[in-house]
Amino acid sequence: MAKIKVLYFASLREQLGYAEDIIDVPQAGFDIQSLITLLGEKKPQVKAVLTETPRLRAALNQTLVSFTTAVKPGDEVAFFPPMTGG
Amino acid sequence: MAKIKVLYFASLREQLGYAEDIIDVPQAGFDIQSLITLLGEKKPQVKAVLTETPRLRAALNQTLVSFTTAVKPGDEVAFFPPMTGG
Amino acid sequence: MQHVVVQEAAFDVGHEYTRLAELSDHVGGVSIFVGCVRDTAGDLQSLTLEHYPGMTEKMLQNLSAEAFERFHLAGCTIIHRVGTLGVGSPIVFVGAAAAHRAEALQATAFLIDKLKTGAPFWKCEQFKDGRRVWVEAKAADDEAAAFWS
Amino acid sequence: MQHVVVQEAAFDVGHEYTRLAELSDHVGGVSIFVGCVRDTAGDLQSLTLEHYPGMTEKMLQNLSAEAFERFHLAGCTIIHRVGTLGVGSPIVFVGAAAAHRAEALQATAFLIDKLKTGAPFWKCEQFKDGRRVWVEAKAADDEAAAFWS
Repeated sequence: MAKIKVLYFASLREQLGYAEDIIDVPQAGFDIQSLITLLGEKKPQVKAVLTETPRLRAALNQTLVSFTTAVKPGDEVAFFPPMTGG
Repeated sequence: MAKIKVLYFASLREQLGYAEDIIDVPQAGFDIQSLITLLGEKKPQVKAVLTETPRLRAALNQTLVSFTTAVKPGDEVAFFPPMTGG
Repeated sequence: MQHVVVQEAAFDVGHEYTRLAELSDHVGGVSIFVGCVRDTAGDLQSLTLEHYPGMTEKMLQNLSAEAFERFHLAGCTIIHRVGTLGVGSPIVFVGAAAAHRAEALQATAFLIDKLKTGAPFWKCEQFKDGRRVWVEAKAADDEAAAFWS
Repeated sequence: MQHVVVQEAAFDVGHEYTRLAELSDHVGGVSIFVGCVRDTAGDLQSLTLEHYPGMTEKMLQNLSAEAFERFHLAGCTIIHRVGTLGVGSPIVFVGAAAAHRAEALQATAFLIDKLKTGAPFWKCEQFKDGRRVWVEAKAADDEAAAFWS
Protein backbone atom coordinates (compact mmCIF):
# COMPACT_ATOMS: atom_id res chain seq x y z
CA MET A 1 0.00 0.00 0.00
CA ALA A 2 1.11 3.61 -0.72
CA LYS A 3 -0.44 7.01 -0.53
CA ILE A 4 -1.84 9.18 -3.32
CA LYS A 5 -3.25 12.67 -3.10
CA VAL A 6 -6.79 13.31 -4.38
CA LEU A 7 -7.94 16.87 -5.11
CA TYR A 8 -11.51 18.13 -5.61
CA PHE A 9 -12.41 21.33 -7.46
CA ALA A 10 -15.38 23.63 -8.00
CA SER A 11 -18.81 22.15 -7.18
CA LEU A 12 -17.15 18.92 -5.91
CA ARG A 13 -14.99 20.78 -3.41
CA GLU A 14 -17.95 22.89 -2.38
CA GLN A 15 -20.30 19.93 -1.85
CA LEU A 16 -17.66 18.03 0.14
CA GLY A 17 -16.69 21.04 2.18
CA TYR A 18 -13.01 20.21 1.76
CA ALA A 19 -10.49 20.12 -1.11
CA GLU A 20 -8.19 17.17 -0.59
CA ASP A 21 -7.98 13.53 0.48
CA ILE A 22 -4.94 11.37 1.09
CA ILE A 23 -5.74 7.71 0.43
CA ASP A 24 -3.86 4.41 0.59
CA VAL A 25 -3.93 2.47 -2.68
CA PRO A 26 -2.47 -0.89 -3.74
CA GLN A 27 0.96 -0.74 -5.38
CA ALA A 28 -0.19 -2.14 -8.75
CA GLY A 29 -3.15 -2.86 -11.01
CA PHE A 30 -4.98 0.26 -9.97
CA ASP A 31 -6.66 2.82 -12.25
CA ILE A 32 -8.81 5.96 -11.86
CA GLN A 33 -12.02 3.92 -11.88
CA SER A 34 -10.63 1.66 -9.11
CA LEU A 35 -9.76 4.80 -7.16
CA ILE A 36 -13.34 6.08 -7.49
CA THR A 37 -14.65 2.72 -6.21
CA LEU A 38 -12.17 2.70 -3.31
CA LEU A 39 -12.97 6.31 -2.36
CA GLY A 40 -16.69 5.41 -2.46
CA GLU A 41 -16.15 2.46 -0.09
CA LYS A 42 -14.14 4.54 2.39
CA LYS A 43 -16.02 7.82 2.13
CA PRO A 44 -19.78 7.71 1.40
CA GLN A 45 -19.87 11.50 1.01
CA VAL A 46 -17.21 11.35 -1.76
CA LYS A 47 -19.10 8.52 -3.45
CA ALA A 48 -22.26 10.63 -3.59
CA VAL A 49 -20.47 13.67 -5.00
CA LEU A 50 -18.48 11.74 -7.62
CA THR A 51 -21.46 9.71 -8.85
CA GLU A 52 -23.80 12.69 -8.91
CA THR A 53 -21.48 14.93 -10.99
CA PRO A 54 -22.52 14.78 -14.66
CA ARG A 55 -19.59 14.19 -17.02
CA LEU A 56 -17.05 13.90 -14.18
CA ARG A 57 -13.48 14.69 -15.29
CA ALA A 58 -10.21 13.34 -13.87
CA ALA A 59 -6.64 14.61 -14.09
CA LEU A 60 -3.55 12.56 -13.26
CA ASN A 61 -0.51 14.62 -12.32
CA GLN A 62 -2.18 17.69 -13.86
CA THR A 63 -3.05 16.07 -17.18
CA LEU A 64 -6.60 15.15 -18.23
CA VAL A 65 -6.98 11.36 -18.39
CA SER A 66 -9.59 8.69 -18.97
CA PHE A 67 -10.83 6.55 -16.07
CA THR A 68 -8.85 3.55 -17.36
CA THR A 69 -5.51 5.28 -16.80
CA ALA A 70 -3.25 3.54 -14.26
CA VAL A 71 -2.47 5.28 -10.96
CA LYS A 72 0.87 4.82 -9.17
CA PRO A 73 1.84 5.60 -5.57
CA GLY A 74 2.84 9.24 -5.22
CA ASP A 75 0.52 10.38 -8.04
CA GLU A 76 -1.74 13.41 -7.74
CA VAL A 77 -5.29 12.75 -8.93
CA ALA A 78 -7.92 15.48 -9.30
CA PHE A 79 -11.67 15.22 -9.86
CA PHE A 80 -13.79 18.06 -11.20
CA PRO A 81 -16.83 18.91 -13.36
CA PRO A 82 -16.42 19.89 -17.04
CA MET A 83 -14.30 23.02 -17.31
CA THR A 84 -15.93 26.39 -17.96
CA GLY A 85 -13.11 28.84 -18.61
CA GLY A 86 -12.80 31.71 -21.06
CA MET B 1 -25.61 67.00 -74.37
CA ALA B 2 -24.87 67.41 -70.65
CA LYS B 3 -21.82 67.22 -68.45
CA ILE B 4 -20.67 64.46 -66.15
CA LYS B 5 -17.68 64.42 -63.86
CA VAL B 6 -15.14 61.58 -64.21
CA LEU B 7 -12.68 60.85 -61.37
CA TYR B 8 -9.50 58.75 -61.51
CA PHE B 9 -7.85 57.16 -58.47
CA ALA B 10 -4.59 55.47 -57.48
CA SER B 11 -2.44 54.21 -60.38
CA LEU B 12 -4.89 55.68 -62.92
CA ARG B 13 -4.61 59.16 -61.44
CA GLU B 14 -0.88 58.81 -61.18
CA GLN B 15 -0.41 57.64 -64.79
CA LEU B 16 -2.65 60.41 -66.12
CA GLY B 17 -1.04 63.06 -63.98
CA TYR B 18 -4.45 64.48 -63.10
CA ALA B 19 -7.51 63.35 -61.13
CA GLU B 20 -10.62 64.58 -62.91
CA ASP B 21 -12.27 65.10 -66.31
CA ILE B 22 -15.49 66.90 -67.18
CA ILE B 23 -17.03 65.40 -70.29
CA ASP B 24 -20.15 66.05 -72.40
CA VAL B 25 -22.38 63.01 -72.82
CA PRO B 26 -25.66 62.40 -74.71
CA GLN B 27 -28.81 62.80 -72.64
CA ALA B 28 -29.93 59.17 -72.94
CA GLY B 29 -28.93 55.64 -73.85
CA PHE B 30 -25.48 55.99 -72.36
CA ASP B 31 -23.73 53.53 -70.04
CA ILE B 32 -20.30 53.19 -68.37
CA GLN B 33 -18.94 51.24 -71.32
CA SER B 34 -20.11 53.98 -73.72
CA LEU B 35 -18.39 56.51 -71.47
CA ILE B 36 -15.12 54.55 -71.64
CA THR B 37 -15.38 54.50 -75.45
CA LEU B 38 -16.18 58.23 -75.60
CA LEU B 39 -13.32 59.11 -73.25
CA GLY B 40 -11.01 57.00 -75.42
CA GLU B 41 -12.04 58.89 -78.55
CA LYS B 42 -11.54 62.29 -76.97
CA LYS B 43 -8.50 61.56 -74.81
CA PRO B 44 -5.98 58.99 -76.11
CA GLN B 45 -4.08 59.13 -72.79
CA VAL B 46 -7.22 58.15 -70.85
CA LYS B 47 -7.91 55.36 -73.33
CA ALA B 48 -4.44 53.90 -72.74
CA VAL B 49 -4.76 54.05 -68.96
CA LEU B 50 -8.29 52.58 -68.84
CA THR B 51 -7.55 49.73 -71.22
CA GLU B 52 -4.21 48.88 -69.61
CA THR B 53 -5.63 48.62 -66.07
CA PRO B 54 -6.31 44.97 -65.24
CA ARG B 55 -9.75 44.40 -63.71
CA LEU B 56 -10.76 48.08 -64.03
CA ARG B 57 -13.49 49.08 -61.58
CA ALA B 58 -16.15 51.79 -61.97
CA ALA B 59 -18.28 53.64 -59.43
CA LEU B 60 -21.39 55.67 -60.26
CA ASN B 61 -22.27 58.31 -57.69
CA GLN B 62 -19.99 56.55 -55.18
CA THR B 63 -21.44 53.08 -55.66
CA LEU B 64 -19.60 50.24 -57.42
CA VAL B 65 -21.37 49.39 -60.68
CA SER B 66 -20.99 47.16 -63.73
CA PHE B 67 -20.05 48.67 -67.09
CA THR B 68 -23.61 48.21 -68.37
CA THR B 69 -25.06 50.65 -65.83
CA ALA B 70 -26.73 53.72 -67.37
CA VAL B 71 -25.16 57.14 -66.82
CA LYS B 72 -27.26 60.33 -66.57
CA PRO B 73 -26.21 63.95 -66.88
CA GLY B 74 -24.93 65.28 -63.56
CA ASP B 75 -23.63 61.88 -62.47
CA GLU B 76 -20.21 61.37 -60.92
CA VAL B 77 -18.31 58.43 -62.40
CA ALA B 78 -15.01 57.14 -60.99
CA PHE B 79 -12.50 54.68 -62.44
CA PHE B 80 -9.92 52.84 -60.38
CA PRO B 81 -8.01 49.57 -60.04
CA PRO B 82 -9.20 46.80 -57.67
CA MET B 83 -9.28 48.10 -54.12
CA THR B 84 -6.53 47.16 -51.65
CA GLY B 85 -7.65 48.42 -48.28
CA GLY B 86 -7.36 46.93 -44.85
CA MET C 1 -23.11 51.70 -31.26
CA GLN C 2 -21.54 51.99 -34.68
CA HIS C 3 -18.35 54.00 -34.97
CA VAL C 4 -16.88 54.48 -38.47
CA VAL C 5 -13.99 56.84 -39.13
CA VAL C 6 -11.49 57.56 -41.90
CA GLN C 7 -8.57 59.55 -40.56
CA GLU C 8 -4.87 60.31 -40.95
CA ALA C 9 -4.17 60.17 -37.23
CA ALA C 10 -3.23 57.03 -35.34
CA PHE C 11 -5.86 55.35 -33.15
CA ASP C 12 -5.64 54.17 -29.55
CA VAL C 13 -6.43 50.44 -29.35
CA GLY C 14 -7.00 50.52 -25.59
CA HIS C 15 -9.45 53.40 -25.94
CA GLU C 16 -11.34 51.72 -28.78
CA TYR C 17 -11.49 48.46 -26.80
CA THR C 18 -13.00 50.28 -23.82
CA ARG C 19 -15.59 51.99 -26.02
CA LEU C 20 -16.80 48.53 -27.16
CA ALA C 21 -16.48 46.69 -23.85
CA GLU C 22 -18.40 49.27 -21.81
CA LEU C 23 -21.44 49.43 -24.08
CA SER C 24 -23.69 47.23 -22.01
CA ASP C 25 -23.81 44.51 -19.35
CA HIS C 26 -24.96 42.20 -22.16
CA VAL C 27 -21.52 42.26 -23.81
CA GLY C 28 -19.76 38.94 -23.22
CA GLY C 29 -16.98 39.32 -25.76
CA VAL C 30 -15.03 41.94 -27.66
CA SER C 31 -13.07 40.97 -30.73
CA ILE C 32 -10.51 43.23 -32.39
CA PHE C 33 -8.29 43.09 -35.44
CA VAL C 34 -5.59 45.63 -36.25
CA GLY C 35 -3.77 45.58 -39.59
CA CYS C 36 -0.25 47.02 -39.68
CA VAL C 37 2.30 48.06 -42.34
CA ARG C 38 4.36 44.89 -42.86
CA ASP C 39 7.92 44.93 -44.18
CA THR C 40 8.61 41.38 -45.31
CA ALA C 41 11.97 41.92 -47.02
CA GLY C 42 13.42 44.78 -44.98
CA ASP C 43 13.33 47.16 -47.95
CA LEU C 44 10.14 49.12 -47.29
CA GLN C 45 10.28 52.83 -46.48
CA SER C 46 6.59 53.63 -46.11
CA LEU C 47 3.08 52.90 -47.34
CA THR C 48 0.69 55.52 -48.69
CA LEU C 49 -3.05 54.96 -48.56
CA GLU C 50 -5.23 56.83 -51.02
CA HIS C 51 -9.01 56.74 -50.87
CA TYR C 52 -12.16 58.09 -52.51
CA PRO C 53 -13.55 60.59 -49.99
CA GLY C 54 -17.29 60.28 -49.63
CA MET C 55 -17.54 56.84 -51.19
CA THR C 56 -15.22 55.38 -48.55
CA GLU C 57 -17.29 56.57 -45.61
CA LYS C 58 -20.49 55.38 -47.31
CA MET C 59 -19.15 51.90 -47.99
CA LEU C 60 -17.67 51.53 -44.51
CA GLN C 61 -20.96 52.61 -42.94
CA ASN C 62 -22.84 50.05 -45.07
CA LEU C 63 -20.34 47.39 -44.04
CA SER C 64 -20.70 48.27 -40.36
CA ALA C 65 -24.52 48.21 -40.62
CA GLU C 66 -24.40 44.82 -42.34
CA ALA C 67 -22.14 43.34 -39.64
CA PHE C 68 -24.21 44.91 -36.86
CA GLU C 69 -27.39 43.27 -38.15
CA ARG C 70 -25.94 39.96 -39.30
CA PHE C 71 -23.99 39.18 -36.12
CA HIS C 72 -26.38 40.79 -33.58
CA LEU C 73 -23.70 43.15 -32.34
CA ALA C 74 -23.89 45.55 -29.43
CA GLY C 75 -21.10 47.59 -31.01
CA CYS C 76 -19.07 47.79 -34.17
CA THR C 77 -16.02 49.95 -34.89
CA ILE C 78 -14.15 50.56 -38.14
CA ILE C 79 -11.26 53.02 -38.20
CA HIS C 80 -9.19 53.21 -41.39
CA ARG C 81 -6.20 55.46 -41.77
CA VAL C 82 -5.13 57.25 -44.96
CA GLY C 83 -1.94 59.10 -45.86
CA THR C 84 1.67 57.97 -45.54
CA LEU C 85 2.50 55.46 -42.81
CA GLY C 86 5.84 54.05 -41.64
CA VAL C 87 6.72 50.37 -41.23
CA GLY C 88 4.85 48.84 -38.30
CA SER C 89 2.22 51.57 -38.22
CA PRO C 90 -1.36 50.51 -37.62
CA ILE C 91 -3.54 50.95 -40.73
CA VAL C 92 -6.94 49.68 -39.78
CA PHE C 93 -8.90 48.82 -36.63
CA VAL C 94 -12.02 46.68 -36.76
CA GLY C 95 -13.81 45.62 -33.60
CA ALA C 96 -17.06 44.02 -32.53
CA ALA C 97 -18.82 43.61 -29.20
CA ALA C 98 -21.46 40.91 -28.82
CA ALA C 99 -23.20 38.79 -26.21
CA HIS C 100 -21.35 35.67 -27.38
CA ARG C 101 -17.80 35.10 -28.58
CA ALA C 102 -18.67 33.42 -31.89
CA GLU C 103 -20.59 36.46 -33.08
CA ALA C 104 -17.84 38.90 -32.08
CA LEU C 105 -15.13 36.77 -33.72
CA GLN C 106 -17.09 36.19 -36.91
CA ALA C 107 -18.02 39.87 -37.21
CA THR C 108 -14.37 40.87 -36.96
CA ALA C 109 -13.32 38.41 -39.67
CA PHE C 110 -16.26 39.53 -41.83
CA LEU C 111 -15.38 43.20 -41.45
CA ILE C 112 -11.72 42.87 -42.36
CA ASP C 113 -12.35 40.41 -45.21
CA LYS C 114 -15.01 42.64 -46.76
CA LEU C 115 -13.05 45.82 -46.19
CA LYS C 116 -9.99 44.49 -48.06
CA THR C 117 -11.79 44.44 -51.40
CA GLY C 118 -15.00 46.37 -50.78
CA ALA C 119 -13.93 49.86 -49.77
CA PRO C 120 -12.14 52.33 -52.07
CA PHE C 121 -8.66 52.35 -50.58
CA TRP C 122 -5.47 51.83 -52.56
CA LYS C 123 -2.01 51.15 -51.17
CA CYS C 124 1.21 52.37 -52.72
CA GLU C 125 4.52 51.06 -51.34
CA GLN C 126 7.57 53.31 -51.22
CA PHE C 127 10.85 51.38 -51.01
CA LYS C 128 14.15 52.48 -49.54
CA ASP C 129 15.69 52.45 -53.04
CA GLY C 130 13.12 54.99 -54.25
CA ARG C 131 10.75 52.64 -56.10
CA ARG C 132 7.02 53.24 -55.81
CA VAL C 133 4.71 50.27 -56.40
CA TRP C 134 0.91 50.14 -56.22
CA VAL C 135 -0.08 47.05 -54.24
CA GLU C 136 -1.93 44.57 -56.45
CA ALA C 137 -5.21 43.11 -55.35
CA LYS C 138 -4.96 39.45 -54.33
CA ALA C 139 -7.30 36.76 -55.63
CA ALA C 140 -7.23 35.30 -52.09
CA ASP C 141 -8.78 38.54 -50.80
CA ASP C 142 -11.64 38.28 -53.29
CA GLU C 143 -12.20 34.69 -52.16
CA ALA C 144 -12.18 35.68 -48.49
CA ALA C 145 -14.77 38.40 -49.15
CA ALA C 146 -16.90 36.02 -51.24
CA PHE C 147 -16.96 33.52 -48.33
CA TRP C 148 -19.40 35.82 -46.51
CA SER C 149 -21.83 36.16 -49.44
CA MET D 1 6.95 35.60 -28.12
CA GLN D 2 4.58 33.57 -25.99
CA HIS D 3 3.08 35.25 -22.97
CA VAL D 4 0.87 33.13 -20.70
CA VAL D 5 -0.37 34.40 -17.34
CA VAL D 6 -2.98 33.46 -14.73
CA GLN D 7 -3.65 36.37 -12.42
CA GLU D 8 -6.22 38.06 -10.21
CA ALA D 9 -5.41 41.55 -11.44
CA ALA D 10 -7.02 43.23 -14.44
CA PHE D 11 -5.03 43.47 -17.68
CA ASP D 12 -4.43 46.46 -19.93
CA VAL D 13 -5.69 45.71 -23.45
CA GLY D 14 -3.75 48.61 -25.02
CA HIS D 15 -0.53 47.43 -23.39
CA GLU D 16 -1.05 43.83 -24.48
CA TYR D 17 -1.86 44.97 -28.02
CA THR D 18 1.38 46.96 -28.18
CA ARG D 19 3.40 43.99 -26.93
CA LEU D 20 2.08 41.92 -29.87
CA ALA D 21 2.16 44.64 -32.55
CA GLU D 22 5.74 45.71 -31.88
CA LEU D 23 7.27 42.24 -32.05
CA SER D 24 8.64 42.53 -35.57
CA ASP D 25 8.34 44.34 -38.90
CA HIS D 26 6.94 41.06 -40.24
CA VAL D 27 3.72 41.46 -38.25
CA GLY D 28 0.88 42.42 -40.59
CA GLY D 29 -2.02 41.77 -38.25
CA VAL D 30 -2.88 41.53 -34.57
CA SER D 31 -6.07 39.82 -33.49
CA ILE D 32 -7.48 40.05 -29.98
CA PHE D 33 -10.43 38.61 -28.11
CA VAL D 34 -11.49 39.67 -24.62
CA GLY D 35 -14.19 37.79 -22.72
CA CYS D 36 -16.17 39.73 -20.10
CA VAL D 37 -18.60 38.96 -17.26
CA ARG D 38 -22.02 39.18 -18.95
CA ASP D 39 -25.22 39.93 -17.05
CA THR D 40 -28.04 38.85 -19.36
CA ALA D 41 -30.97 39.24 -16.97
CA GLY D 42 -29.80 42.10 -14.75
CA ASP D 43 -29.65 39.86 -11.68
CA LEU D 44 -25.93 39.00 -11.50
CA GLN D 45 -23.82 40.28 -8.63
CA SER D 46 -20.43 38.78 -9.50
CA LEU D 47 -18.61 35.82 -11.01
CA THR D 48 -15.96 33.80 -9.21
CA LEU D 49 -13.34 31.88 -11.17
CA GLU D 50 -11.68 28.92 -9.51
CA HIS D 51 -8.77 27.06 -11.10
CA TYR D 52 -6.30 24.22 -10.57
CA PRO D 53 -2.98 25.98 -9.93
CA GLY D 54 -0.14 24.31 -11.79
CA MET D 55 -2.34 22.38 -14.20
CA THR D 56 -3.85 25.62 -15.52
CA GLU D 57 -0.51 27.17 -16.41
CA LYS D 58 0.66 23.91 -18.00
CA MET D 59 -2.44 23.58 -20.18
CA LEU D 60 -2.42 27.24 -21.23
CA GLN D 61 1.27 26.99 -22.15
CA ASN D 62 0.56 23.88 -24.24
CA LEU D 63 -2.32 25.68 -25.92
CA SER D 64 -0.16 28.71 -26.68
CA ALA D 65 2.61 26.51 -28.10
CA GLU D 66 0.10 24.66 -30.29
CA ALA D 67 -1.35 27.91 -31.67
CA PHE D 68 2.11 29.40 -32.18
CA GLU D 69 3.19 26.45 -34.32
CA ARG D 70 -0.07 25.77 -36.13
CA PHE D 71 -0.74 29.37 -37.20
CA HIS D 72 2.89 30.48 -37.72
CA LEU D 73 2.55 33.23 -35.16
CA ALA D 74 5.06 35.93 -34.29
CA GLY D 75 3.39 36.31 -30.90
CA CYS D 76 0.72 34.72 -28.78
CA THR D 77 -0.76 35.99 -25.50
CA ILE D 78 -3.13 34.29 -23.06
CA ILE D 79 -4.08 36.08 -19.85
CA HIS D 80 -6.77 34.49 -17.70
CA ARG D 81 -8.05 36.04 -14.50
CA VAL D 82 -9.18 34.15 -11.40
CA GLY D 83 -11.01 35.28 -8.28
CA THR D 84 -14.21 37.28 -7.95
CA LEU D 85 -15.09 39.68 -10.77
CA GLY D 86 -17.91 42.20 -11.10
CA VAL D 87 -20.35 42.51 -14.03
CA GLY D 88 -18.58 43.81 -17.13
CA SER D 89 -15.12 42.88 -15.86
CA PRO D 90 -12.70 41.39 -18.37
CA ILE D 91 -12.03 37.68 -17.66
CA VAL D 92 -9.71 36.54 -20.41
CA PHE D 93 -7.45 38.07 -23.06
CA VAL D 94 -6.23 36.05 -26.02
CA GLY D 95 -4.19 37.65 -28.78
CA ALA D 96 -2.14 36.65 -31.79
CA ALA D 97 0.28 38.50 -34.05
CA ALA D 98 1.04 37.08 -37.50
CA ALA D 99 2.27 38.11 -40.93
CA HIS D 100 -1.20 37.66 -42.41
CA ARG D 101 -4.67 38.39 -41.07
CA ALA D 102 -6.15 34.92 -41.59
CA GLU D 103 -3.57 33.32 -39.31
CA ALA D 104 -4.01 35.92 -36.58
CA LEU D 105 -7.82 35.66 -36.72
CA GLN D 106 -7.85 31.87 -36.77
CA ALA D 107 -5.35 31.63 -33.92
CA THR D 108 -7.53 33.87 -31.76
CA ALA D 109 -10.66 31.80 -32.42
CA PHE D 110 -8.66 28.60 -31.81
CA LEU D 111 -7.28 29.88 -28.50
CA ILE D 112 -10.60 30.95 -27.03
CA ASP D 113 -12.50 27.89 -28.31
CA LYS D 114 -9.90 25.51 -26.86
CA LEU D 115 -9.55 27.43 -23.63
CA LYS D 116 -13.29 27.27 -22.90
CA THR D 117 -13.24 23.51 -22.38
CA GLY D 118 -9.54 22.62 -22.20
CA ALA D 119 -8.16 24.50 -19.21
CA PRO D 120 -9.15 23.82 -15.59
CA PHE D 121 -11.21 26.90 -14.80
CA TRP D 122 -14.68 26.83 -13.26
CA LYS D 123 -17.12 29.71 -13.02
CA CYS D 124 -19.55 30.24 -10.17
CA GLU D 125 -22.21 32.94 -10.52
CA GLN D 126 -23.34 34.94 -7.48
CA PHE D 127 -26.76 36.55 -7.93
CA LYS D 128 -28.15 39.65 -6.26
CA ASP D 129 -30.70 37.50 -4.42
CA GLY D 130 -27.89 35.49 -2.82
CA ARG D 131 -28.03 32.39 -5.01
CA ARG D 132 -24.74 30.78 -6.05
CA VAL D 133 -24.74 28.68 -9.23
CA TRP D 134 -21.85 26.82 -10.86
CA VAL D 135 -21.92 27.56 -14.59
CA GLU D 136 -22.65 24.41 -16.58
CA ALA D 137 -20.46 23.43 -19.51
CA LYS D 138 -22.15 23.92 -22.88
CA ALA D 139 -22.26 21.25 -25.55
CA ALA D 140 -21.69 24.07 -28.07
CA ASP D 141 -18.33 24.79 -26.43
CA ASP D 142 -17.26 21.16 -26.82
CA GLU D 143 -18.24 21.34 -30.48
CA ALA D 144 -16.32 24.58 -31.01
CA ALA D 145 -13.20 23.05 -29.47
CA ALA D 146 -13.62 19.87 -31.52
CA PHE D 147 -13.75 21.94 -34.73
CA TRP D 148 -9.98 22.52 -34.40
CA SER D 149 -9.09 18.83 -33.94
